[in-house]
Amino acid sequence: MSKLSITAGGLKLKNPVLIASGIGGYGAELIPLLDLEAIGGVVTKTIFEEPRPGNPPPRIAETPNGMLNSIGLEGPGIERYEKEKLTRLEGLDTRIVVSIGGYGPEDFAKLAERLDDLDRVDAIELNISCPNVKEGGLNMSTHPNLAEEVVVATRRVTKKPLWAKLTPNVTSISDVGRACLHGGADALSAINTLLGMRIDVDRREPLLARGMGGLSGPAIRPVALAKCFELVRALNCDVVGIGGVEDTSSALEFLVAGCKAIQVGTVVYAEPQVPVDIVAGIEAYMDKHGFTELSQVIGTLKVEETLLIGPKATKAK
Amino acid sequence: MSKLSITAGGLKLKNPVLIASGIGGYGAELIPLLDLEAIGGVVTKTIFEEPRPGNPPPRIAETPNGMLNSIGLEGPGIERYEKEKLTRLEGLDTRIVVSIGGYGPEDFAKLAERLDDLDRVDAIELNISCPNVKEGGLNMSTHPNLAEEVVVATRRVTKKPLWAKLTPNVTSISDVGRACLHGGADALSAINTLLGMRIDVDRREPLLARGMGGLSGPAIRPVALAKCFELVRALNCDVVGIGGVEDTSSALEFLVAGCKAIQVGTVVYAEPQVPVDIVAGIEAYMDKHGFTELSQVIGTLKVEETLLIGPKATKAK
Amino acid sequence: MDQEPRLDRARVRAHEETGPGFYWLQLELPADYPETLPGQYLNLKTNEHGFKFRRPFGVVEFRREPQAVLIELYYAVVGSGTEAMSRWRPGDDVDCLGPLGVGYSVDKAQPALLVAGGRGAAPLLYLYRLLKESGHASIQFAFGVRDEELLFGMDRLQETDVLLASDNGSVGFHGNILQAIETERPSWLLGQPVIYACGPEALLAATGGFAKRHALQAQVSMEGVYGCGLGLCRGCAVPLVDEERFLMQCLEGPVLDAHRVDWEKVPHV
Amino acid sequence: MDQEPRLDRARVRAHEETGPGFYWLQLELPADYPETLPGQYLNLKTNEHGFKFRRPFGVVEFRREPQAVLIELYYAVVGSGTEAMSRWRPGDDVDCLGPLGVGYSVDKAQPALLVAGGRGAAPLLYLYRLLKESGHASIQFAFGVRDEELLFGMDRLQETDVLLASDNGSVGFHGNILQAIETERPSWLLGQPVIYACGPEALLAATGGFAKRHALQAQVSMEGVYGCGLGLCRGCAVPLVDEERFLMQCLEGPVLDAHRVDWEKVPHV
Ligand SMILES: Cc1cc2nc3c(=O)[nH]c(=O)nc-3n(C[C@H](O)[C@H](O)[C@H](O)COP(=O)(O)OP(=O)(O)OC[C@H]3O[C@@H](n4cnc5c(N)ncnc54)[C@H](O)[C@@H]3O)c2cc1C
Ligand SMILES: Cc1cc2nc3c(=O)[nH]c(=O)nc-3n(C[C@H](O)[C@H](O)[C@H](O)COP(=O)(O)OP(=O)(O)OC[C@H]3O[C@@H](n4cnc5c(N)ncnc54)[C@H](O)[C@@H]3O)c2cc1C
Ligand SMILES: Cc1cc2nc3c(=O)[nH]c(=O)nc-3n(C[C@H](O)[C@H](O)[C@H](O)COP(=O)(O)O)c2cc1C
Ligand SMILES: Cc1cc2nc3c(=O)[nH]c(=O)nc-3n(C[C@H](O)[C@H](O)[C@H](O)COP(=O)(O)O)c2cc1C
Ligand code: FES
Ligand code: FES
Repeated sequence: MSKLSITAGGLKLKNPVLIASGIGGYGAELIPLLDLEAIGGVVTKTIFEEPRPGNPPPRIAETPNGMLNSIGLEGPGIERYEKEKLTRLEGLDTRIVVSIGGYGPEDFAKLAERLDDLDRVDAIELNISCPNVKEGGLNMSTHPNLAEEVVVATRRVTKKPLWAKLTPNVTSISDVGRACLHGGADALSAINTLLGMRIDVDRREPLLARGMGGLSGPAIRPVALAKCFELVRALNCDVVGIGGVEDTSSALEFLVAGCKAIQVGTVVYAEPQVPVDIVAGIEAYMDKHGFTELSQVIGTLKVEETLLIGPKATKAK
Repeated sequence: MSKLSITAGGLKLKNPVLIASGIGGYGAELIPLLDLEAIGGVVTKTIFEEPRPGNPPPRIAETPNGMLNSIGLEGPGIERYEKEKLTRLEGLDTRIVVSIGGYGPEDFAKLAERLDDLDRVDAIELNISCPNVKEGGLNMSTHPNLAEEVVVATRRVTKKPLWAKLTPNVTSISDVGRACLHGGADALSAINTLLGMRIDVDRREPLLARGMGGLSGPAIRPVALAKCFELVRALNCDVVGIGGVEDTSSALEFLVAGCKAIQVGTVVYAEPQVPVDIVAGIEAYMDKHGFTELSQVIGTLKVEETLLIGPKATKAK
Repeated sequence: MDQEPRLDRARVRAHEETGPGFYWLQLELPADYPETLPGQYLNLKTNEHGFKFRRPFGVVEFRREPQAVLIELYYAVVGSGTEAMSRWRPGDDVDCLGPLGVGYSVDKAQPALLVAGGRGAAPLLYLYRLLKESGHASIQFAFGVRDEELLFGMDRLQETDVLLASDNGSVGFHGNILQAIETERPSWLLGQPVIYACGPEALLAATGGFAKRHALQAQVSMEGVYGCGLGLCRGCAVPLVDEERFLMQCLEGPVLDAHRVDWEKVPHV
Repeated sequence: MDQEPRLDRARVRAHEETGPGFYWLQLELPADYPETLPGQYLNLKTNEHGFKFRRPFGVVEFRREPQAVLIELYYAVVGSGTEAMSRWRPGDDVDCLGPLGVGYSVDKAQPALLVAGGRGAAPLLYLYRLLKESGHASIQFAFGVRDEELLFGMDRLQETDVLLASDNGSVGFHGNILQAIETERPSWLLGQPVIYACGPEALLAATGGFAKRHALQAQVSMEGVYGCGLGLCRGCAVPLVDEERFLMQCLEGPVLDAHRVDWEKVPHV
């Protein structure tokens, strides 16, 4: 057993470095660029039951140390996903976490039930940052109750590890996280993108066809880290850290803050090797500090309780 | 009357460019570095009734295209502010907006009443991102009711323009904004900093003594712009745009989105001349596009209503 | 795309400003670098620190030497990325992802009409050389620029094949290059030439209309903002006529059949 | 601070790597540049695009020429900002905010004991020259490094005045420079010398204790992360003994009376 191995949200990983959902397509597309077996796993792009064409262009824009996207959850639907995408990962020695989406709890449950039968699926990530059509389009991950319903519905139909992916665009992420845990989630993945916008001032049009989009990349890392630390402290649960990880040191920030694993997103586009480099970097860090297992790193942040600010600074539990 | 002049939140400005609160001290400190009479005005650092020593160091950290701060609202208190700081701005042909803070509505009212008598004070900005001590430390700007109380209490004691400064760390900024307008605010200033964090992974300590701090700088501009646009659309009110403005084009993003004025913050530290350059840049932009008054720029964003996403995409009016 | 993309350190062998804000760059890559064809591109990292998208550039020349592969680019400084590139010096190593995309697919039986707008001439100069070397029967090169100053690569073309146009009349036909063809070289449109176009989006859209009007085939090299260049981010979506799905131009293009593109819905770059 | 800070474009006149990752930089400033004293610093912009804090560097030499003022710096590459600086070339113009801060205030009546740690020797080399030129009666220079390789500026010092120490014993006393003084030059502590120190925070804190033990005055040049260098951001707060307020080291320092600083609470850089 490698010294980087870790169990995060019920999933045993050879190391704590995964690729975030929506970043590496359905996984196989990354094979020419990076050794998927060298990393802990890949979270595949959120899949819906039906095919979705996605949003009209322009869909992306560069921002200072980040990017905006409004891809609109484009995808081939579960049928073709299963046949054409998942099969290409057969035999690969890396974890596959399948991200699913839907417009209500039933949609999620339907997909989860189907995935429950598939051996290649190691865990399921619930992308609850979608509008609930029944509830008038409310974003499910901004409402603890709606989020919990999704987890409960999927928990009922699968024994696979369930990770609930949270939006940062809320007053209290730990309220939503608590609800998801209560519903039976094994881990919380945080964060999804921040809502953002850019404008072309000469044309006086938004740079994204849909006006706003999701902000990601190193720019948002401080926010992501604060949200993850809030979750760890408030809920004392397994958190998978996501947001602006760009190198070993930024990956370690999340681990030291208490995340059990991390996902690398946007920077993969500029530097596809980063996830593999981070695995090596974490090992070198552990050697330098004389750590022999990853648990000696995770959650070891020294804080002066009396000084700490931030929401839910006191541990529930 | 210059073609850049504009009235924002009841305050007539010679141009729409101000310095954000906490950035340029109490104003006079900036005089060697930039011509304060060339810009619309300065919002002075948030002042409390009593002197505050501020937080222990470290108080700041650099982040990708941004910074974290946890200064802790250090300040000399209103008495010395009035005698030693405000007086140094006497006779200067630029607007002075005084930012005030407190632990409850009464604190704000006390300060506002006092400032109401001072001619040099052109407007008051309410920094409601402080914990309300009476209400168990709840951040006033995350609770519409608490925010409204602060505005109501200050509105009662002053006729000066009142700007309520909003935090972005909420699910719905327009709910808080609406409450402030209802309480009598003339404008909404948005945004204050995002909550963020950095960790020194070798020492395994937060880089700020208090753990978390406020994220500012170009990194947050897309978020700031989305929040401002949300306010403009949802509330159809005067918004003063703040967050990551770094040059003419980023200032114009806020104006085109519908902000009546903008405040420049963090980048002033790296490039003190930026606010003055932006004034010239906006004028050049107007000339290039044949605009003769600033109102021809403000709020002229063309959007396809059917495509738009984001909270409160529909105008409340 | 047949080859798999790879990451290399490319060494700058030569770098020159050939016009105002316009640069010629020669990169040295490993000798086993895969053949890169006209219309394909390299995605270069232009920042040392922090995150930015890579910047795509079409290949202008590809030459195999005993010890290395030489690739040439022409680029214009338009923003921070190309500005940083302009400071590269011979001997610098730069981060190169490539070869990427699908280039022009030559129809040997039909006359070739190359339509270039501004710096869009870059890949067409390479296509021109290959066509010449293959003994292609009919090759015409139409090159429109804003101003004479912005012409480049003319030494790579045979004068008799070239038609010039400029927006300000400083060189050649006064007007756009498609009008120039219709007005000055109508004969070029006989014999069902295939159009190979590259240039600003407005020219490509116009080329689409032009090809339709004259019932010609047209391959256009799209410009767009690329998040990845690998088909991963799904950012470079091109709207198509008669199809609900979007096509990822970075992977299935950048060269596309002009008739498949829904030009009304193509975003401005 | 008497002078007002100003913004200038400084021209790089010379730039050399004098040791591994260690650079000597000569900047040319306008002839009317205000006198800049030992301990004062310049705040340089190291990025062309995007936002970063400026980086502060202590002045090592200040010379007035007929047409210009020459300022020299020594710096170590430790992160992205200094890495970018290391690529500056003679002729480049760089964005310089200065002169900033309050430097050493020399006590002419007392012997001077200069205590340098690593690259902290930089401002003390300048102080040493001024003291020599002013005919100061007693000047000693104690210089501690991690390894011999990291010594610099030795040609600016007279050998007889210098005591060396290294953490690894590669040069001079094996151990830290304060121990070296106590062990090898106890005589230097007679006559109530004033300590002028610059170096890593740990050395400064130790110097504070050392000065207390020996009942000496000590002026130390603080290191800290500066958001602005102008007293504006209130980021560089130094905790003081016996005072509730914090002192802004960028404005009231960087050189401070070691006895005023609450070393327990000084953050690590
Ligand atoms: C397949 C392809 C081949 C290209 N070949 C060439 C070439 O041979 N020579 C050349 O000079 N240019 C070429 N371009 C355009 C070139 O990529 C852009 O000019 C460059 O990316 C601008 O970067 P910047 O940082 O200087 O500009 P900025 O304006 O700062 O760039 C900001 C963002 O906009 C994008 N962008 C800006 N302008 C364009 C544009 N016109 N097209 C695409 N993206 C843009 C950038 O990639 C980046 O994401 C090509 C583009 C594509 C898609
Ligand atoms: C008054 C003063 C004078 C200085 N004089 C010199 C000098 O003459 N020669 C020299 O080599 N260095 C000097 N330093 C330290 C120098 O400023 C830092 O090494 C430099 O800012 C590091 O920048 P970076 O981007 O390479 O490192 P990074 O680690 O990338 O910097 C990240 C952040 O940390 C800060 N930082 C990192 N290390 C230090 C440090 N040791 N001290 C202060 N801030 C730091 C940076 O300013 C920045 O905010 C001085 C510092 C101060 C405060
Ligand atoms: C182009 C793009 C597409 C994305 N698609 C998805 C998605 O399908 N499902 C999802 O849960 N998150 C998606 N995300 C969000 C990322 O998984 C991640 O949460 C976010 O980008 C923050 O991480 P980063 O800063 O490392 O990119 C996407 C992000 C980007 C940039
Ligand atoms: C060092 C620092 C101190 C600040 N102090 C205050 C303050 O006292 N009152 C306040 O309302 N905002 C304060 N702010 C927030 C700014 O006014 C502004 O809202 C925020 O920085 C976003 O703008 P920017 O990205 O342009 O910096 C401070 C910001 C910084 C960086
Ligand atoms: S640029 Fe990422 S899919 Fe085309
Ligand atoms: S660095 Fe900003 S106050 Fe000192």
